[in-house]
Amino acid sequence: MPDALITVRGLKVALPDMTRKPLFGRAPMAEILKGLDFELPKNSITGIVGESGSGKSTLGRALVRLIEPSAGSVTFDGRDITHLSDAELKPLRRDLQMIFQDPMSSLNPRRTIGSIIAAPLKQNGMGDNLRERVAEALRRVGLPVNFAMRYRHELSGGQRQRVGIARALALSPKFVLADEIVSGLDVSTQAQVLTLLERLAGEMGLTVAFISHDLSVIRRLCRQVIVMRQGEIVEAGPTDELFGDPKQAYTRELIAAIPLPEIDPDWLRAKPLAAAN
Amino acid sequence: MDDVRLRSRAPNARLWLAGGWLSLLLAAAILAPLIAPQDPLAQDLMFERLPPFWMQGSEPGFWLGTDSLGRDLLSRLIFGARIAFIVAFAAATAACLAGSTLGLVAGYFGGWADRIISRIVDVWMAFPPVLFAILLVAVLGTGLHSVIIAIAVIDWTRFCRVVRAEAMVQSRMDYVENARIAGFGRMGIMLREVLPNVLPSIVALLSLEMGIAVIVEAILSFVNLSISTDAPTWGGIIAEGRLSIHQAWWVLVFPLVTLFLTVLSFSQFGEGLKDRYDPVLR
Amino acid sequence: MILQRLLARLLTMLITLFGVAVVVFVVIRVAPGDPIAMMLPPGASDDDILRLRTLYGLDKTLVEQFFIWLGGVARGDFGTSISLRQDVLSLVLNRLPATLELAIFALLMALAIGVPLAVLGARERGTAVEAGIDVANGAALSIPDFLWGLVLILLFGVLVPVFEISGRVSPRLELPFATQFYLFESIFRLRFDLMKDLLSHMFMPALALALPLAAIVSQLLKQSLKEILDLDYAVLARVKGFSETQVILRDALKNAALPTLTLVGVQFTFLIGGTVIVERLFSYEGLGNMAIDAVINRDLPLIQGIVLVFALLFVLVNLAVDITYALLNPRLRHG
Amino acid sequence: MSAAPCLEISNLSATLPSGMRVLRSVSLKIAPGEVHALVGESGAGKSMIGKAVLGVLPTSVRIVEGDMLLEGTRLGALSPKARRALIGARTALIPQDPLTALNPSRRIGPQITDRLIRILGWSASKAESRIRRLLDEVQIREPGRVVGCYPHELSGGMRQRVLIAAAFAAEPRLIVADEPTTALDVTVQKQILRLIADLQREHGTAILFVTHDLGVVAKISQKVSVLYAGMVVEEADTTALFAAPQHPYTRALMAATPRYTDPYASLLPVDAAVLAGLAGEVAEADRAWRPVHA
Repeated sequence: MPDALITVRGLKVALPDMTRKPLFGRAPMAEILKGLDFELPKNSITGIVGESGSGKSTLGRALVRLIEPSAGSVTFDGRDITHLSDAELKPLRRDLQMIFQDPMSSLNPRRTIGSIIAAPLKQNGMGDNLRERVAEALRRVGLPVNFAMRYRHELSGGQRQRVGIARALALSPKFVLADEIVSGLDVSTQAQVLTLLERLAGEMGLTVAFISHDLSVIRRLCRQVIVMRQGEIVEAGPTDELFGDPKQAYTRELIAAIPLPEIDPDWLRAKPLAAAN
Repeated sequence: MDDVRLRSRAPNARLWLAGGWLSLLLAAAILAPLIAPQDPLAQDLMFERLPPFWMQGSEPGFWLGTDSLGRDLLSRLIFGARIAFIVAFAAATAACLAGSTLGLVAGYFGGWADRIISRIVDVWMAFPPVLFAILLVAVLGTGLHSVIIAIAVIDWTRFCRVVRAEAMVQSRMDYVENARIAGFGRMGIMLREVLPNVLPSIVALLSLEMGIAVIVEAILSFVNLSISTDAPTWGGIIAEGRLSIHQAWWVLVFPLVTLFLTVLSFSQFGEGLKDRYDPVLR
Repeated sequence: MILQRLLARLLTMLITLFGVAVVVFVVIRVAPGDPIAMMLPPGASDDDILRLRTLYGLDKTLVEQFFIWLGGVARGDFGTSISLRQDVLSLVLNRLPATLELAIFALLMALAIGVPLAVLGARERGTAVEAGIDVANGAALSIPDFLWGLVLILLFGVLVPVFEISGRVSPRLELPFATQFYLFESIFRLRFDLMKDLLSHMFMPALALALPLAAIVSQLLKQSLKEILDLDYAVLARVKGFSETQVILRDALKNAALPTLTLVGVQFTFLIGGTVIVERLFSYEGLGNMAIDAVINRDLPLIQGIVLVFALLFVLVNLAVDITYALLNPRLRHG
Repeated sequence: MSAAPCLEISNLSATLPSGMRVLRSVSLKIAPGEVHALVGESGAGKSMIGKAVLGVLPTSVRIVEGDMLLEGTRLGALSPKARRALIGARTALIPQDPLTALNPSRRIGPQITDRLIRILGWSASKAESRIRRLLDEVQIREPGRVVGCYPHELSGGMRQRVLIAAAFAAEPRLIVADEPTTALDVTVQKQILRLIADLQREHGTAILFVTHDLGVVAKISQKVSVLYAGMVVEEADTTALFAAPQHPYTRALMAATPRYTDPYASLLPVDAAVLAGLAGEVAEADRAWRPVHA
């Protein structure tokens, strides 16, 4: 695909398995991702979906290079970033941003919201007009400018997640990783945060990897989907195709397991589709 | 209703009470030559074992009575506060700087740094602290410097252990990853994101450690190994009081009460500060 | 798995002990002042001094001295005390039982005070009872054993003199004991008169040592009990019809004990360390009291021996805690 | 339905130490053998109701008004001990998090039989055979092995099955299911929901089913109460509710819940006017309310 922002080839990630650490020496490596190939096309939202243990969060952290892959490659905007050091990554950081699952733990309790949003700006040479930039970032996510003076505990869950978005987007990045950003929120708040992200991604021409366990949300938000299971890609493709005609049994099972908010007396009875082994 | 009120007001009350006592003592220590009614070293066998002012046989000017050498107890306590505070501030600060730095490095960087530092802490923890302190002072020779060095050398591990554990917790927080995403280096993250969150504990420990330093100094002078034999230290007075406990209980009681309040105040002051600067409680 | 952990533990123990030996050796040898000179009468000839120096191995280099000493220790030879002119090992072994009895008695006291308070506080959480326990814990925690010792001397030695404030046993008594474990042996021989006298001497130093530990036990255990009582399995037990006390004793206590145990282990080593000054305070004839004399007399071999024995005690306590932890934790027991 | 309700709650109010109400005059009735869902967002007080019935409210929450009748018995009129005995015999709880709902240091077997033996006075062999049969019913393949396991040796789905078996063991009349599938993956959630529905039908147990997910409500319950800020804003038969939600908040919740079948008609943010209306209702309710024993 010519217009891919991120290209992943044969990506493997192995992390030390501390439960099996022997007396001396290192813990054996457990392969979390077992060789993934895919592209994230420019200016669109790609959903990454999977149940617990699928490795979707590890994949996300490898994409923004918080962890180093053990094999394969990650190419960002034509540049191989698979094994760059922290120092080499630094100039790329403003383009590779992330929104976290738990806004409580991703905001430092001892810093004001303003200082949290300003820090990456200063660090990436955008320290001029700081006050205005912070205000702009807050305005963009629909928060009053005086929130810059507050601390995280003075905000509601939805507001915290807006701050997370504001912080990530303040740098006008090319790529944003959104890791389960609404899984801790109530449905009404969730809807607000998702529409916000959808609108901003469109306006700013962002490429987004949207990690979620919720296929319904992905259906609404994403142009294409990657379905993962136990470190492997089960199925990937444009959202409409994948929902319209799922090729893999596991995908069908995942979709069929979603309880829709409508009366369907047969849903519980429906034979679970045979799991793809 | 009561429950909530208690919780939100108690920290302030203890902060003020503890802070009040410590300020009073600090003022007395600084102004010792001006406010002490007698020369703390002056012996007068005419006035030996005078009781405190409310008792039969007391002498005006000797408010809390005298010891077996006729030295004024109040004056000795006031001058003793000087030594106590010097030791508390100097020793606790030194232990804090060394221990917190090592703890921060071990907890945040992990790996080899952590393994080496933790091993050293293990060795240190295998010494009985009081015996170690006595040994160090015996080796270094008695004197204020030795006491301060001995306490710092022994008690840095207290800071190291606590700071290491907290830094480890902090370094797993998402905002540390957040800072990496923002482009900060390891050192920057340690100082910017981790340290501020560990700081309240360090402050609380520092205050607690000052109380402990006061006690260790008292213990050292109790076994006659602190400054010099007749210097007015609280521990020295206590040692004297322990010997004449049946003849002159006040020689033990007054320094004991002073020490008790001081140690309690240092620990409560630290806890109070920590609560006060906790942004979630504020 | 367990065996592996045990081996790892033993190895780190040895490294720690070696570290302690190195540190104490270095600290002592830096000492100004010549212990030999202290042993001899004034006017002793240079020849005498030299002879004694050779005898105690003080004429060799530091590294040589260290390894000679370490070799001896490995064979159970800790050298000869300079001030008491006796074998260090037998001196230490003679005093160790007194300190052990004191420390263990104090530990039992701390548990006997701390555990019931924790259970009570957890049961009455959120009430004035818990607040009272918190205040008591706070005070007991911030006051060290040395001060508690002095307070107890005043209260129960002078004001209401019900306990002895000095020594280990009344000197007038005839002691039929074969070992130095007086208290243990008095129970064993059913000599309750002696036991009473021993306990009367031991009560206050043990209580002074026990109070801070009791506060820590009660505080930590109460905290983890409260956390567990909010967990679903405790809620479930209540729904099943068990009373609050039953829930605490059946479901919560064992799980709450685990996190408490590790810290109590560390705190118990502090308690053992505290015996040094508390023994001094109560003129209790234990290891700590002897240690302070040894330091004052610059008795190098004796100091080294005592410090090493203390270190050994500390690492053994930690080992015991580790093993207990593993035995209590089903996660470690079964894969 | 003329039978006496299995559970009847009337006018239940509970407060925090600050005096704020977390439950605002809640009333609801559950018929025997009926699944009644309590749905709402965080802070709606839906878990509080279940906990109040079972008598396991956090110590900071105090019931200040109202009655709870379990099969006609007024719970408030009983001594703590009698109440505990009644709750233990007639009700059970399926908790949210299967990870924390089993005691990590005890084997599975005794954890599910202890109520039968200790509280209900069954013989050990009777309790054991009952549990075997129930583990079989919740489709655990090797019940003999599972009862000897420690909780950490089982997967999340397995633990939830064990907890369900334990809940049904003593043939309770009422089960409080507190978000029993929230911590599970969707595929496991479906299996567990089906299991609960099957057992509930076979045993004729009434269930108070607490959830935040309208999808789950639609699949499992016959009746629903929609909660907001400790207030029941709408109560209806489940079919009726999904056919024609009456309260604006219910409609807003439905529109906010994502549906993959209809992505653009779902996930709609809640209108500010709806929230303002709710705030008005809460204020109105509090103005009219005077605690009986202040």
